[in-house]
Amino acid sequence: LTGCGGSDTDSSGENGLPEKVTIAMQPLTSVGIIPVQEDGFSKMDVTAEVKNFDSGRDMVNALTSDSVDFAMMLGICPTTVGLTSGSDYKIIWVDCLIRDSEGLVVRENSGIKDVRDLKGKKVGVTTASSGHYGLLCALEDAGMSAEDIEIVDLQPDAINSAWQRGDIDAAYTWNPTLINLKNNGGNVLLTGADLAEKGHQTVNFHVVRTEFAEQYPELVKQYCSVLADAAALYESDPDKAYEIVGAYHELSVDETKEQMSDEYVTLENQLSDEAFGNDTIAKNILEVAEFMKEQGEIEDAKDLEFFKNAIDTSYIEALLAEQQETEE
Amino acid sequence: MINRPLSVKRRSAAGNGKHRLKHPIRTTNLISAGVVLAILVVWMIVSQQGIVDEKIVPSVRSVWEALVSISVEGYKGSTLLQHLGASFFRLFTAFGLAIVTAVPLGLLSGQNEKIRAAFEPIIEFVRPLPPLAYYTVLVLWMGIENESKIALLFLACFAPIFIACAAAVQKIPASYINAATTLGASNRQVFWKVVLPYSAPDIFTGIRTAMGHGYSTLVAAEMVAAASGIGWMVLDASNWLRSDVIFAGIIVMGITGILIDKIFRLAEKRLVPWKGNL
Amino acid sequence: MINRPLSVKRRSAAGNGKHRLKHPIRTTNLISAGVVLAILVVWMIVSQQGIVDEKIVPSVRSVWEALVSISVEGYKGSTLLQHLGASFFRLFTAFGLAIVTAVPLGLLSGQNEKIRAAFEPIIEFVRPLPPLAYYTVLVLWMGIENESKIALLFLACFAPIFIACAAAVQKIPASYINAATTLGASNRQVFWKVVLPYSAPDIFTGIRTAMGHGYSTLVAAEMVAAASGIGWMVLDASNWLRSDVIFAGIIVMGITGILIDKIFRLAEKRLVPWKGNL
Amino acid sequence: MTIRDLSLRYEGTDHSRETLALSGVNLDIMEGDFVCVLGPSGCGKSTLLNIMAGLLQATEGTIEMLGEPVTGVDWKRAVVFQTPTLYPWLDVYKNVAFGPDVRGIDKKEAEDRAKTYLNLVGLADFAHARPYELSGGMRQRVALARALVNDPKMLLMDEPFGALDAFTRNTMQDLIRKIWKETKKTVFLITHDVDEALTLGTRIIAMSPRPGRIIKEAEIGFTLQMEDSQEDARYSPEYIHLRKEILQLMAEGQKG
Amino acid sequence: MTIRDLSLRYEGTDHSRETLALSGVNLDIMEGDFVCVLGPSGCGKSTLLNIMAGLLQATEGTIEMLGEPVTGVDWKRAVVFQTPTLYPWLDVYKNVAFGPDVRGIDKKEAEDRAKTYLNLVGLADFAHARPYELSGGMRQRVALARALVNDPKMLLMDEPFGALDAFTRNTMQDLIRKIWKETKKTVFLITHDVDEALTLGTRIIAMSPRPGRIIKEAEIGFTLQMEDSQEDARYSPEYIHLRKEILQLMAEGQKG
Ligand SMILES: Nc1ncnc2c1ncn2[C@@H]1O[C@H](COP(=O)(O)OP(=O)(O)OP(=O)(O)O)[C@@H](O)[C@H]1O
Ligand SMILES: Nc1ncnc2c1ncn2[C@@H]1O[C@H](COP(=O)(O)OP(=O)(O)OP(=O)(O)O)[C@@H](O)[C@H]1O
Ligand SMILES: [Mg+2]
Ligand SMILES: [Mg+2]
Repeated sequence: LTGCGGSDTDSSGENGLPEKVTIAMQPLTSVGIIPVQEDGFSKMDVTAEVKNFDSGRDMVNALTSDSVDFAMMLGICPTTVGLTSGSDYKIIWVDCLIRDSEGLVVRENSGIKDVRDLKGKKVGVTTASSGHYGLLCALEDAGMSAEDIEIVDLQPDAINSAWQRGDIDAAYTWNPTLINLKNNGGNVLLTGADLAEKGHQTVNFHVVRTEFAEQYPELVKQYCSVLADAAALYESDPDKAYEIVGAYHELSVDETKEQMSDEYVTLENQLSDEAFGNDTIAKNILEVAEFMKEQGEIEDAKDLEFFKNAIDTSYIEALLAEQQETEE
Repeated sequence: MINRPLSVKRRSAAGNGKHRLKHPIRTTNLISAGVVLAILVVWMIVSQQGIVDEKIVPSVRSVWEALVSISVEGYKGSTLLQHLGASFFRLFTAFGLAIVTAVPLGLLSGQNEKIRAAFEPIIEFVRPLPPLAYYTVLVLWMGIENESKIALLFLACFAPIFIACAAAVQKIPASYINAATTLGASNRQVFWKVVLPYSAPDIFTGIRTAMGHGYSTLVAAEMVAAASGIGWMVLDASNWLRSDVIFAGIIVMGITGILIDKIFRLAEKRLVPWKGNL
Repeated sequence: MINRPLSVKRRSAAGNGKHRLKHPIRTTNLISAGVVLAILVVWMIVSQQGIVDEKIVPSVRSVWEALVSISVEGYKGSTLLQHLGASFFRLFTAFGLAIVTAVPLGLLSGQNEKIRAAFEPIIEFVRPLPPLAYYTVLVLWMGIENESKIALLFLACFAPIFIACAAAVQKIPASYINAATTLGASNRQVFWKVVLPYSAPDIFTGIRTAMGHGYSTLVAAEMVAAASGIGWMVLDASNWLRSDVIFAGIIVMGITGILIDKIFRLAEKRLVPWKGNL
Repeated sequence: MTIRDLSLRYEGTDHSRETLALSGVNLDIMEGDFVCVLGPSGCGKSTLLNIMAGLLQATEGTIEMLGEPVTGVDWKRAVVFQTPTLYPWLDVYKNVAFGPDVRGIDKKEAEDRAKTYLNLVGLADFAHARPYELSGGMRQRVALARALVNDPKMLLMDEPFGALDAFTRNTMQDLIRKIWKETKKTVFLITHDVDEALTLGTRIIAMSPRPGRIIKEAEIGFTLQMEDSQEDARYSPEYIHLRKEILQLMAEGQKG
Repeated sequence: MTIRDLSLRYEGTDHSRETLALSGVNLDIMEGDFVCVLGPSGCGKSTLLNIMAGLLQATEGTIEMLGEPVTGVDWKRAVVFQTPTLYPWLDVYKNVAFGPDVRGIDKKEAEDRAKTYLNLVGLADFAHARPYELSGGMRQRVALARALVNDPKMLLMDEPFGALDAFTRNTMQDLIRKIWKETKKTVFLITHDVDEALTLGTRIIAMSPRPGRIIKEAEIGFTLQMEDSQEDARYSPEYIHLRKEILQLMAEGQKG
């Protein structure tokens, strides 16, 4: 059944290259949008086609059915779920370390001042997302568990509707829904940054289908290089980056700035201890997996070795080496 | 394909067709069973030989185990029966509401072309609409609890019943009504003793169609803010990439669907035995 | 409700019913128009008086503006016509495939009870299944491109056509076939010159039902990885809580649905004028 | 019953033009008459019967029964249609008891009468069968019983035996003659069959093609001579003469 | 055509028991015969006709036509059914031309013959009407033309006029008599109507109730005397006598 999907990796064009690469993405407000908006992937040797998805789950399914080669800005939860359930892809790049783009909002007038006040309340969250994980971590840190609140499984758009109508008292979600709720009488109780401090770092990744990577390592390296450019642009000229990302989402620069509140990882920092360095990421993923297993959401949490194997930093290393060469 | 003996068979089928369909001869049953078996065998071979990924086609064994575990231990807090129960509560509430509203409105519309003219544009507009198109609107209007789910199922059930009722009443030959009035029946008696029983078989068909519509909207209805229900189970399983549970859910839904239809057919035979003899 | 003049009217309806339905008298048209107008007026009042939130019921004006802007400027890169075009490409491809496969298989199944026995369990199983239940599986099997979308629509269209064809063939009275054979027709000629035209009206009805099924599955089919299509537009608009676009999309889909059905009815009258005269 | 200058015009619809179905019909029916109406297809026989039953309103003219104008249906004028419109959701007995039931007649009495008439038409054994389990002739007998059970003043029948085969038709004709002789009801019967009209009626009426008018009336007495399948009256010279005359009239009508 | 010791048993299904429809039927039909078959409902008349047409296989016995056993349908034996099974998707002309068309006869010749027979049944003006736009009698005439256009050796008719009203039936009887006299085809006609059988046939056959056997055969000649609506033969003593006898036979049969 493999290969009956849309990706054209099998039908090699000239030079042993595929006719095109297919990239899955979620339209988040992140530096990953920059090459999408600015045609950054034209730097690659083959044309890139970007496909939009509504959820990480759909992106993992697309990878599993060989329909796409890369997935951009894939949340840590779908990444983990996909890996533990046997989808074969490699994590090659950290898009961002989640800071303020995800968070727990409560109604201003609900009297909820603390996570503990959530007891018995209805909290909207998207199942199998990093928001889901974030909420459960927040509860755990507050000495509570999922049973203490009423979790309402909602996609972000439904969280908006439910909030609008007052059907939920709180929600753990991400931008733009998070900001939308905040602007509609919401009070942000805690964000991804707070969780990260407590050691529950959530991350968005870029991943590549293993089979594709083995066949076309050069293209993967080029892909990473495009991402490096984007992160570098943000680093050097954030206003320009806001403008570009804002243009994609039809948002003003200020709105974009408000939404882009995570720590975007540059090429230089990819191997830092915050990111791939010191197996930080692998441990993060393992923590998510074990947590999910505890919740009964997944059957097998695997082990650190497994997740280390799912991370391939060779492209980053190669890029860093090249960079050094040119600098020298 | 067509030969003499066959055309003779058809002759008997034309006369006794109903009987023949009810009790098909053994061979056809064997063939049906054989096909089901063959599908299972192919599935076993494909999934166990590692020809395809376990994610893409889970093995028969794992699906069976999922089925057993869902039935016995449950899936996320509810057993299979509870999931089915939650779904059926929604489905049958919506279905009941649809019957209670669509039957009288449909019958009225069939009797009176002005009432019909008033309802027709609304029905015609809503009928072809994909449920998912207006689901967001329903959630905005009715919230994330059962109301919006039931409303979605209700809308799926309403049109088939309404249309069947209106058409059935219009179909009644004048002589049926004339016979009653000349025997002394009042308008009210004509309605209850002639129009209604005459329309009953068609109403029943409409009700069966409605149930089918509602059933196939079940998963859509459980997309938002559900935490139980067989549709939600399948959706949640796809969130967690649990192919085995997805397959188990599909099998349960398929079989349940067949059973529901069978029950309706049986009820039809019981309740309106004059069907086909009008 | 039922009075003498009415029962006489019915009498004429029984005889000339078909004509009456096609050309209803003016009053009913007026009533229908009135109802549509009344709905618009109520909507206007409700939405413009600020009785309800603009998010929950967008104003008529904003929906109209959305409609215009979608038509002229487009929504996320495609104009309304392009969205409709993308959807219709999927829908009609699936629909065409369904016709091409379901008609011959259905006719065969109608002729031969063994073939029927082989297909029936599969059809019976898949027919009631909610499309969303197996959509994930389809995506896993066929990828995110049009294939899986078309497959979903295909499955929605297949069963109604297949069932209609099988039933139509079984319904043919032996005398129709006997008449042909005694006049010297071969089996092949009986099939093409008698069985097929006899079944055509029922096949057509099945095809119309199938189109309805397919149409109402359109949004579901565009849930994953679409970037155009009228169903995707509504879904995307709900992601961004663009109520005006959602309403505009619903209106477009409703009207398109009515138009498609009208076209099929017209085609039916053209292609199988003997419908109802068998 | 007195009918004066009756005419009826069907309004046209978009697809059919206005039709003048009856024009200037005059007819007097005495109590106990057995009137048989003959006429080419589409001449307005059923229309006339429907007006008499009160199911249709005449466009012009008056129609009175026992001095009172006919304004609507009345169970005193029972109707038997060509296809017996029995209700398949009721069994034979309940079909027969339909009239007394809707008229709110005392249960006990209604039951007695329904049984009496079921006996009369020879279907007592089939009281609990469904109409669709009966043959065509049996069905028409049930319809007859259903019409009679109300004890109407007048029995209007629209080609009641038209759909039956020749043998069954014969039996039914004998039955209706017997009933008429026993109950002395006024009967108005439409038929296509000249022999049926001649062997049943005390009066025979022939109508012209549309717009229907009465073109021939004759008092006859053959039915009184037809006791117990003695059919000799069929071969009497008057019979043969009248038969020929009417057939000729009809033949002309059908050509014209 | 020679029929010897023919019997037929319908196999039972789950809901209906095995039925012996015909038993020990012997019959010889000569070329040019006009055989009319009478018998109570369900006695196996249609079954016999279907066997003769080759639509059914006899359980026992032999059936031969011109010395050859009948093993299947053959256009040389044309059939006219009670309800004219015209194809509504074809116009009248194409319905008539159906036989020549499927038999692959030369276009030109087929057209000529279809037109000839449409003329014969008096429907040349309706060549392009659809069957459902015609009256019952006209439809049956088209069915007749369709059967005749193949120039069959034998015409099998199963109550062809049973569904028609009395006047139309008369006209059709005259037509079939005329055609039979002109073409000298062998005709086998099933009917419920004793008068129809007596005024059309050269031989009359009465069958017993199920299982059907032949209980009476008679050579008659009334049809030859019935030129141009001269119906005097109907009132001849032999006619009246035979009519009574057969009616009695049938009446007994129906009781038994
Ligand atoms: N409801 C109606 N609307 C318009 N025209 C009608 C209606 N009913 C009957 N007609 C027309 O009126 C004429 C008389 O019809 P009617 O049914 O009374 O004839 P009939 O003598 O009973 O014919 P038949 O012998 O075929 O039953 C016919 O030409 C018919 O087409
Ligand atoms: N296909 C069949 N299968 C089983 N029984 C049959 C079938 N066709 C006819 N019969 C039975 O065989 C008997 C003879 O039927 P047939 O149709 O030949 O009678 P008939 O003389 O033509 O009756 P009618 O006058 O009503 O047309 C009947 O009892 C009937 O029930
Ligand atoms: Mg009439
Ligand atoms: Mg028969």
